[in-house]
Amino acid sequence: MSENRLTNILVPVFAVILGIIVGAIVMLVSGYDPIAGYSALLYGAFGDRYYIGETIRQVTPYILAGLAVAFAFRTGLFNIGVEGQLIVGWLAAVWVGVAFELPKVIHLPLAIFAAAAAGALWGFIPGFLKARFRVHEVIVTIMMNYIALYVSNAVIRSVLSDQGFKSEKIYPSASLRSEFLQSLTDYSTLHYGIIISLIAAVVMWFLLEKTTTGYELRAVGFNQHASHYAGMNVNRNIVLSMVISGVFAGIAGAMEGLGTFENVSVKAGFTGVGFDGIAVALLGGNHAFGIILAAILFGALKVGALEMPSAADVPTELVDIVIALIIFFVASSYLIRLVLTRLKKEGK
Amino acid sequence: MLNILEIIIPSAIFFAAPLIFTALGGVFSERSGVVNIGLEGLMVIGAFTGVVFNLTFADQFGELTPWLAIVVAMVVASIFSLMHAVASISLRADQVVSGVAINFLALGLSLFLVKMWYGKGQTDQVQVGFDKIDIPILSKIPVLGPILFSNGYLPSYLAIVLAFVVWYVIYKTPFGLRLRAVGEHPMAADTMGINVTKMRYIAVMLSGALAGIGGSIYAIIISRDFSHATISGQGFMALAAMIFGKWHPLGAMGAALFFGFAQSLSIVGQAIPFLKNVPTVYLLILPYALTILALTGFIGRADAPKALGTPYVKGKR
Amino acid sequence: MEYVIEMLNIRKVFGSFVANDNITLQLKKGEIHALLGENGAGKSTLMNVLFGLYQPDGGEIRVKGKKVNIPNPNVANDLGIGMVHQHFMLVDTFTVTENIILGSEPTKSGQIDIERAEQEVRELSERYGLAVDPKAKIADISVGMQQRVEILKTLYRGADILIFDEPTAVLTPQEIQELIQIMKALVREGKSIILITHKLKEIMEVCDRVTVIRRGKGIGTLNVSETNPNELAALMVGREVHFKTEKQPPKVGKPVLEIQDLVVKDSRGITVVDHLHLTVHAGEIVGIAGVDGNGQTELIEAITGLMKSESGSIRLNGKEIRNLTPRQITETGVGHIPQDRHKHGLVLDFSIGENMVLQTYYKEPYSKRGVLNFKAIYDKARQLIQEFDVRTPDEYTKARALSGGNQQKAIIGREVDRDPDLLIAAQPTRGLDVGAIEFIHKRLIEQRDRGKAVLLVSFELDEIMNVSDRIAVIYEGKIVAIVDPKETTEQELGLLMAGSKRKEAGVSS
Amino acid sequence: GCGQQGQEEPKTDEGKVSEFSVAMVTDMGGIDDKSFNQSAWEGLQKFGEENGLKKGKGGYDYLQSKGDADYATNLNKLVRNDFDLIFGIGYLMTDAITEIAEQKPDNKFAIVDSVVEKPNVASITFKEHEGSFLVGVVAGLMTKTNKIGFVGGVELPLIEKFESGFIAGVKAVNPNATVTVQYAGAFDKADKGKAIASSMYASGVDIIYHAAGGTGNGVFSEAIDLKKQDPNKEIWVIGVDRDQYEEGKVPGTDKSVTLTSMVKRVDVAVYDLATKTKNGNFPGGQAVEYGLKEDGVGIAPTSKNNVPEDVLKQVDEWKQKIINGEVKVPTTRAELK
Ligand SMILES: Nc1ncnc2c1ncn2[C@@H]1O[C@H](COP(=O)(O)OP(=O)(O)OP(=O)(O)O)[C@@H](O)[C@H]1O
Ligand SMILES: Nc1ncnc2c1ncn2[C@@H]1O[C@H](COP(=O)(O)OP(=O)(O)OP(=O)(O)O)[C@@H](O)[C@H]1O
Ligand SMILES: [Mg+2]
Ligand SMILES: [Mg+2]
Repeated sequence: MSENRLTNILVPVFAVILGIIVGAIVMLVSGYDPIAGYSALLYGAFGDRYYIGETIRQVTPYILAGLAVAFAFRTGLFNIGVEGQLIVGWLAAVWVGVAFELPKVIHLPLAIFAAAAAGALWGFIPGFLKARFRVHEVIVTIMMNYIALYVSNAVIRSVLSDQGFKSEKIYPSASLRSEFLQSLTDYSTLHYGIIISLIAAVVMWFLLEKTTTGYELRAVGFNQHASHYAGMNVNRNIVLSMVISGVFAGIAGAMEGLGTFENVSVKAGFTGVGFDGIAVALLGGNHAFGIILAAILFGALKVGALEMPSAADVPTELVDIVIALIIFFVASSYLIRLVLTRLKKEGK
Repeated sequence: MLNILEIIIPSAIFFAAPLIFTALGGVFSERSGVVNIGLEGLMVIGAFTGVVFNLTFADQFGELTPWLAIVVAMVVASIFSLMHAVASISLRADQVVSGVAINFLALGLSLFLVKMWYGKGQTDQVQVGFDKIDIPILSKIPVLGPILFSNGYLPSYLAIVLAFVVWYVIYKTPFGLRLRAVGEHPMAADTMGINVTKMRYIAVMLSGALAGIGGSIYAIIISRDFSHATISGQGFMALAAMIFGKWHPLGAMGAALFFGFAQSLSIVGQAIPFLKNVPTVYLLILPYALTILALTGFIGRADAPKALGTPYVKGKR
Repeated sequence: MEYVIEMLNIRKVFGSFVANDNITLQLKKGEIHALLGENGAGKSTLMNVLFGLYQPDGGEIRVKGKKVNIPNPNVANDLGIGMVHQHFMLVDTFTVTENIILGSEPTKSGQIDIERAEQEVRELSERYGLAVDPKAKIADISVGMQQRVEILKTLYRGADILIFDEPTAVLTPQEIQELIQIMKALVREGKSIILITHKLKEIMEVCDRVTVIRRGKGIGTLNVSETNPNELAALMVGREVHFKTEKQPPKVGKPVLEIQDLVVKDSRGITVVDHLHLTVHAGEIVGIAGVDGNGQTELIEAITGLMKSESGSIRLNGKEIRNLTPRQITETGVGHIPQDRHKHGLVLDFSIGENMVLQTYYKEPYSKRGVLNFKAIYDKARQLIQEFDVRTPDEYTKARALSGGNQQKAIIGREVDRDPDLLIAAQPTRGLDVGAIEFIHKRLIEQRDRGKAVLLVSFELDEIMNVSDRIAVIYEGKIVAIVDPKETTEQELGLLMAGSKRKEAGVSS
Repeated sequence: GCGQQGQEEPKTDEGKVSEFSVAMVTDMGGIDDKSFNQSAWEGLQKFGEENGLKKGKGGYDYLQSKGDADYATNLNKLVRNDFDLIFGIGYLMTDAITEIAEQKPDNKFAIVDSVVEKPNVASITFKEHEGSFLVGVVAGLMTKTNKIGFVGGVELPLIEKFESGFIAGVKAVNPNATVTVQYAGAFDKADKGKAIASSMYASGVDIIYHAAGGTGNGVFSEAIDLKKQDPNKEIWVIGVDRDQYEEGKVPGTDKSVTLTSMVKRVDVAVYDLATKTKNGNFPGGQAVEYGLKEDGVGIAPTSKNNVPEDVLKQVDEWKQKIINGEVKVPTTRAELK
């Protein structure tokens, strides 16, 4: 039992190590200096307080996107629509942020709530279609991503601006930014969102593992038929699962809208955060705590990568390769497990 | 009205062609029981290879270059798809996740190489592309000729022909029967002496090959260079077309043509008086909304291959 | 004596688990040879070794005296070995012919020659009296038919050694008789057969010799003519087995379940339960006998709220429960052991503990204000594991890891523990060995003796006859007769199930 | 290893305190977008080479952004690497520059294509409408069908300047010509550009002016394909930002479908500003506008390949009128009317 748990922890660790090693090989083969590359990466992620601030800022939406993917996953659903839910959450948060001027204690929670509601709505649709018509959520969520992108762009142009490409800046009363955090990190874009995402991780863990709702959601995720036999409302649980997943994703969007950018602009393409959330969830073993660690890793990789071109002449895309490899190795954990068992046997 | 069709239909076909190729690839892979959400990434590899080959060898091969580029893109993408095959068939990885990894890796790797080889974010422009053609004889048919058979690209028509070929292969040949059996009930196929692993490897590599073609013709005909934005969602559209088409080659082709039509309408639509006052956003989301509607409405019960997404482990009960 | 197959000292190990421990089995030409053993004894494993699906870790296989190596089913086919698997190996969406030719398709210029194939299948089917439509889709034909397709698959490949792995478990009595005729016809044509079955009666009826294995070890081979069911059962389990479950006469009380004029339509709008009447009293077991597909499943699903019914009334202790939700019905006092334990009975990826509260998790003490109380849950699980003899390392083990019999015991424990007034048991012993069957029958009778009503649905006439206090025969969605098990015979039941009206004896309901 | 690196950093910089260093942040287009990013980098390179600077820290350098979130981080990175002047290329950088300029009042910034009113920011904008007017004149004079097209990337005030100036130019010389305007909604969707061009050419348009970045590649690709299919077809594309003559080359011939290009000399502006700053004349808080007069916009020299002498002459006349202020070019649709 505990040996099994150890393997579960070792697999992602090995995957990360393997990913980094193969990344180094790629650099070597392409004529770059892997040591310089990785040093630059490390420096760019944790080198001083500014970079640490930026890394935490990047980790914030990653945690939430990871939670969103994982929550659905744990309940038997694959939410590829985190990206779209994040976009509408972002839009809704900024909308509330620019539309009213209210005391902070009301305004900020209201903006976050709006984001959560928008994400929930965007999750509700695929959930409902799955429950009602048995349409596969993967396809619907992919489609919903594009709809989110275009609708959000249209709203930004016609409602939040006068045919412009971005909204006004949100009122400070809706902002997650703070002088304190910025001075602490030498004017990084760090904001209070990290606290929200850590709370969200605890919420997800508690909800899923400790409550009857979580019990139902997991049961339905594993076996709809048995859950139906046991008197659970399967359809309601499918919808609920997607809605909650959408709430996490929508709040991730609020982090961008109320913290990092303080506005919302027309997007030419996806932010990528939602898709990275899949990687985060996977590496984190779909567990709240694992997700936090995975988000820190990927956040550091993403932010640190920006230092690589100038400091070591290595293209930032190297980091995308490393991330892809890590996902790959986690997904192929069978191989790692096989090696681990082999090693264990020989050790005996 | 006819004039409008002459504008919309050819552009619908040209938008659809890369989707058709890729969706047919998806049909092979998923019919064998392997989910292939990595079609997007395989298209990226195809686009990248096609463009790079074209740029590098245009001087040697002249007019033949784009055709050779397609072939090379096909080969490279199918080799790349081996990663998905190894992970999801031999290493029993979650197929969706492995596909996501393929997508990340394809984009990361090809942009990395572009930066390394060209020292910038995108390649140069391809000089030798495909020619627009009017199909002899057919384009002379009154009314239909100008709409369907004029102003097109040869690869677009090949895509349509290929759909029929794939249909024949899947429904009329032993290979097709075995492929479908492997996707429906791999253990049954195994007991009949069919090598499930081999069949699935072939199917995934075929999907890589076809997605490679799809990506390369997209890049060579449409964008003419390769950058981060060249393939942005076409692979997912192809996946949707395959599902919309109920995992059937001709269905997939029909769905792809339909998406092409919707996309072409969203662009050309602004020139049509009737659609002029419709905000563009409606036309932009049309293909996606229609796909969702179609999935819920007309074809609510699209039966996926039964063993789709489950790795086959010999002797597992 | 000439053996067509000799499996000598076969050993097969899964990880550290020895599934076959030096088993020897020798098959004579033209005989029907039974392979008998408890669940998990290693029968299927041994046959999969013979068929090339598994590689043995020791021992040797000889075919017609020649030592062979069977690395895959293709080689087995070439050696003339065919296998009808315990779980059918048929592609639902394919036609009969497509399933049969799969892997060795006749072609005409690269294309499958489907006409020729259909012709061949038709001829083969006629020759052995199988009566199979080559163009039918598998999904549309009955289980018995599907099994014939499996047989045809082996014959099409020219097999003369046929392995049947528990072929009768899924068949109705009539179908079993037909299968026995088919097997006899096959033997007459010179084929040899290995038959795996738990049903000792069948062995006695059709087999020449029997090899018994227990826990992976060979116990011995006997001539059927020189043995009897009791001896076989004892050899197999390693102890005495009682076939007739001991029970006292029922103390019948007030009606618990009253069904009147119930009509249920399936998803295609066809009436499957047709103005059905049935009453089950406290303290009795009512067995429903019938051929599969006569409305049993729909009847149970209508009672338990899993399916909506059209009209009529279902009352539990006088309270109307028709078309309430499954939860409302469970709470009114209905317990249900579902037909398909993997699909409906358990969440296989939950721990045993979590499975034990599948219907009660939202109640105290298992949860309070929406928060689960894991201590209470696992305490309960430990108690039930002990009480119902569920063999598992601990209560945190995933249900998936349990054997079928133990999974079934866990389900029964859970349902009985809720103390329902009506316990519905659908095929509660399907696929289980005699030991497990005995345990489960005892538990059902125990419930009856505690004054509960029990509704038992089973395709096994033995089980119906043994356990029930009254037998209701269902045919085309109607209860066509109610008989007393002590006053009827299997033959009579068989006729009733096939739809012939019972005129002579007075039917009391 | 990171701690060490952190300590080494300042040392290497100390050695070069006297040197002037300059860097820029691109948007997602990168330094080879055949548009303003590339042009800006060319200006910076020229400046660097002429002043004997090395590429990299302490000399001249650039950082490419991969997404909106990177703008601020990249700008900050350059600040931390002690570059003396930092350019943000493109209107997308407006917010990021505004914020960082506030936080780092001692650093010098510049932004292209937008105005940031901060004392330590110099803003560079262009009178794109003036240049567009000139290519509009070319189009108005050379159209055979009197149908002309304009393909915009995203409907922004910036692109509206191109559109309005262009239409004004067309109308000035050919009141009968109609200009069909269509926006693709993106700067990087070549497929849309191609489809729009396809429908425009099919409906009789013979000249398309694009102000759509990468989306414009699709316009070129369609024109080239049509030209290859029928070499006698008279269709043209007008390029934007840089001289796009090469982009219009029809394979197998020495012809180009590029009629002319509206060039925007970001390189000149960047070079200018860097030089001024090095010499201690940083125009902080000012918005410098580059128009025809300042040679900041204009038509490409290769125009003579496809545009006849007399048309070019007329273009020159209009150019003078604009410089003199005789003609005022509209910058919005409202002004156009
Ligand atoms: N692939 C496998 N991996 C591990 N253990 C296995 C595997 N296949 C079978 N076993 C185990 O080997 C034992 C023998 O299984 P087998 O299926 O041969 O039993 P059986 O006699 O056919 O039982 P039943 O009557 O239930 O069909 C069982 O305990 C089973 O769990
Ligand atoms: N494919 C498999 N891989 C690993 N272990 C298996 C596999 N199948 C079965 N087992 C293990 O083998 C044991 C016996 O399983 P099986 O279902 O054959 O039980 P059984 O002996 O038939 O029991 P019962 O008599 O209750 O039906 C179980 O502990 C199960 O976990
Ligand atoms: Mg068993
Ligand atoms: Mg068995």
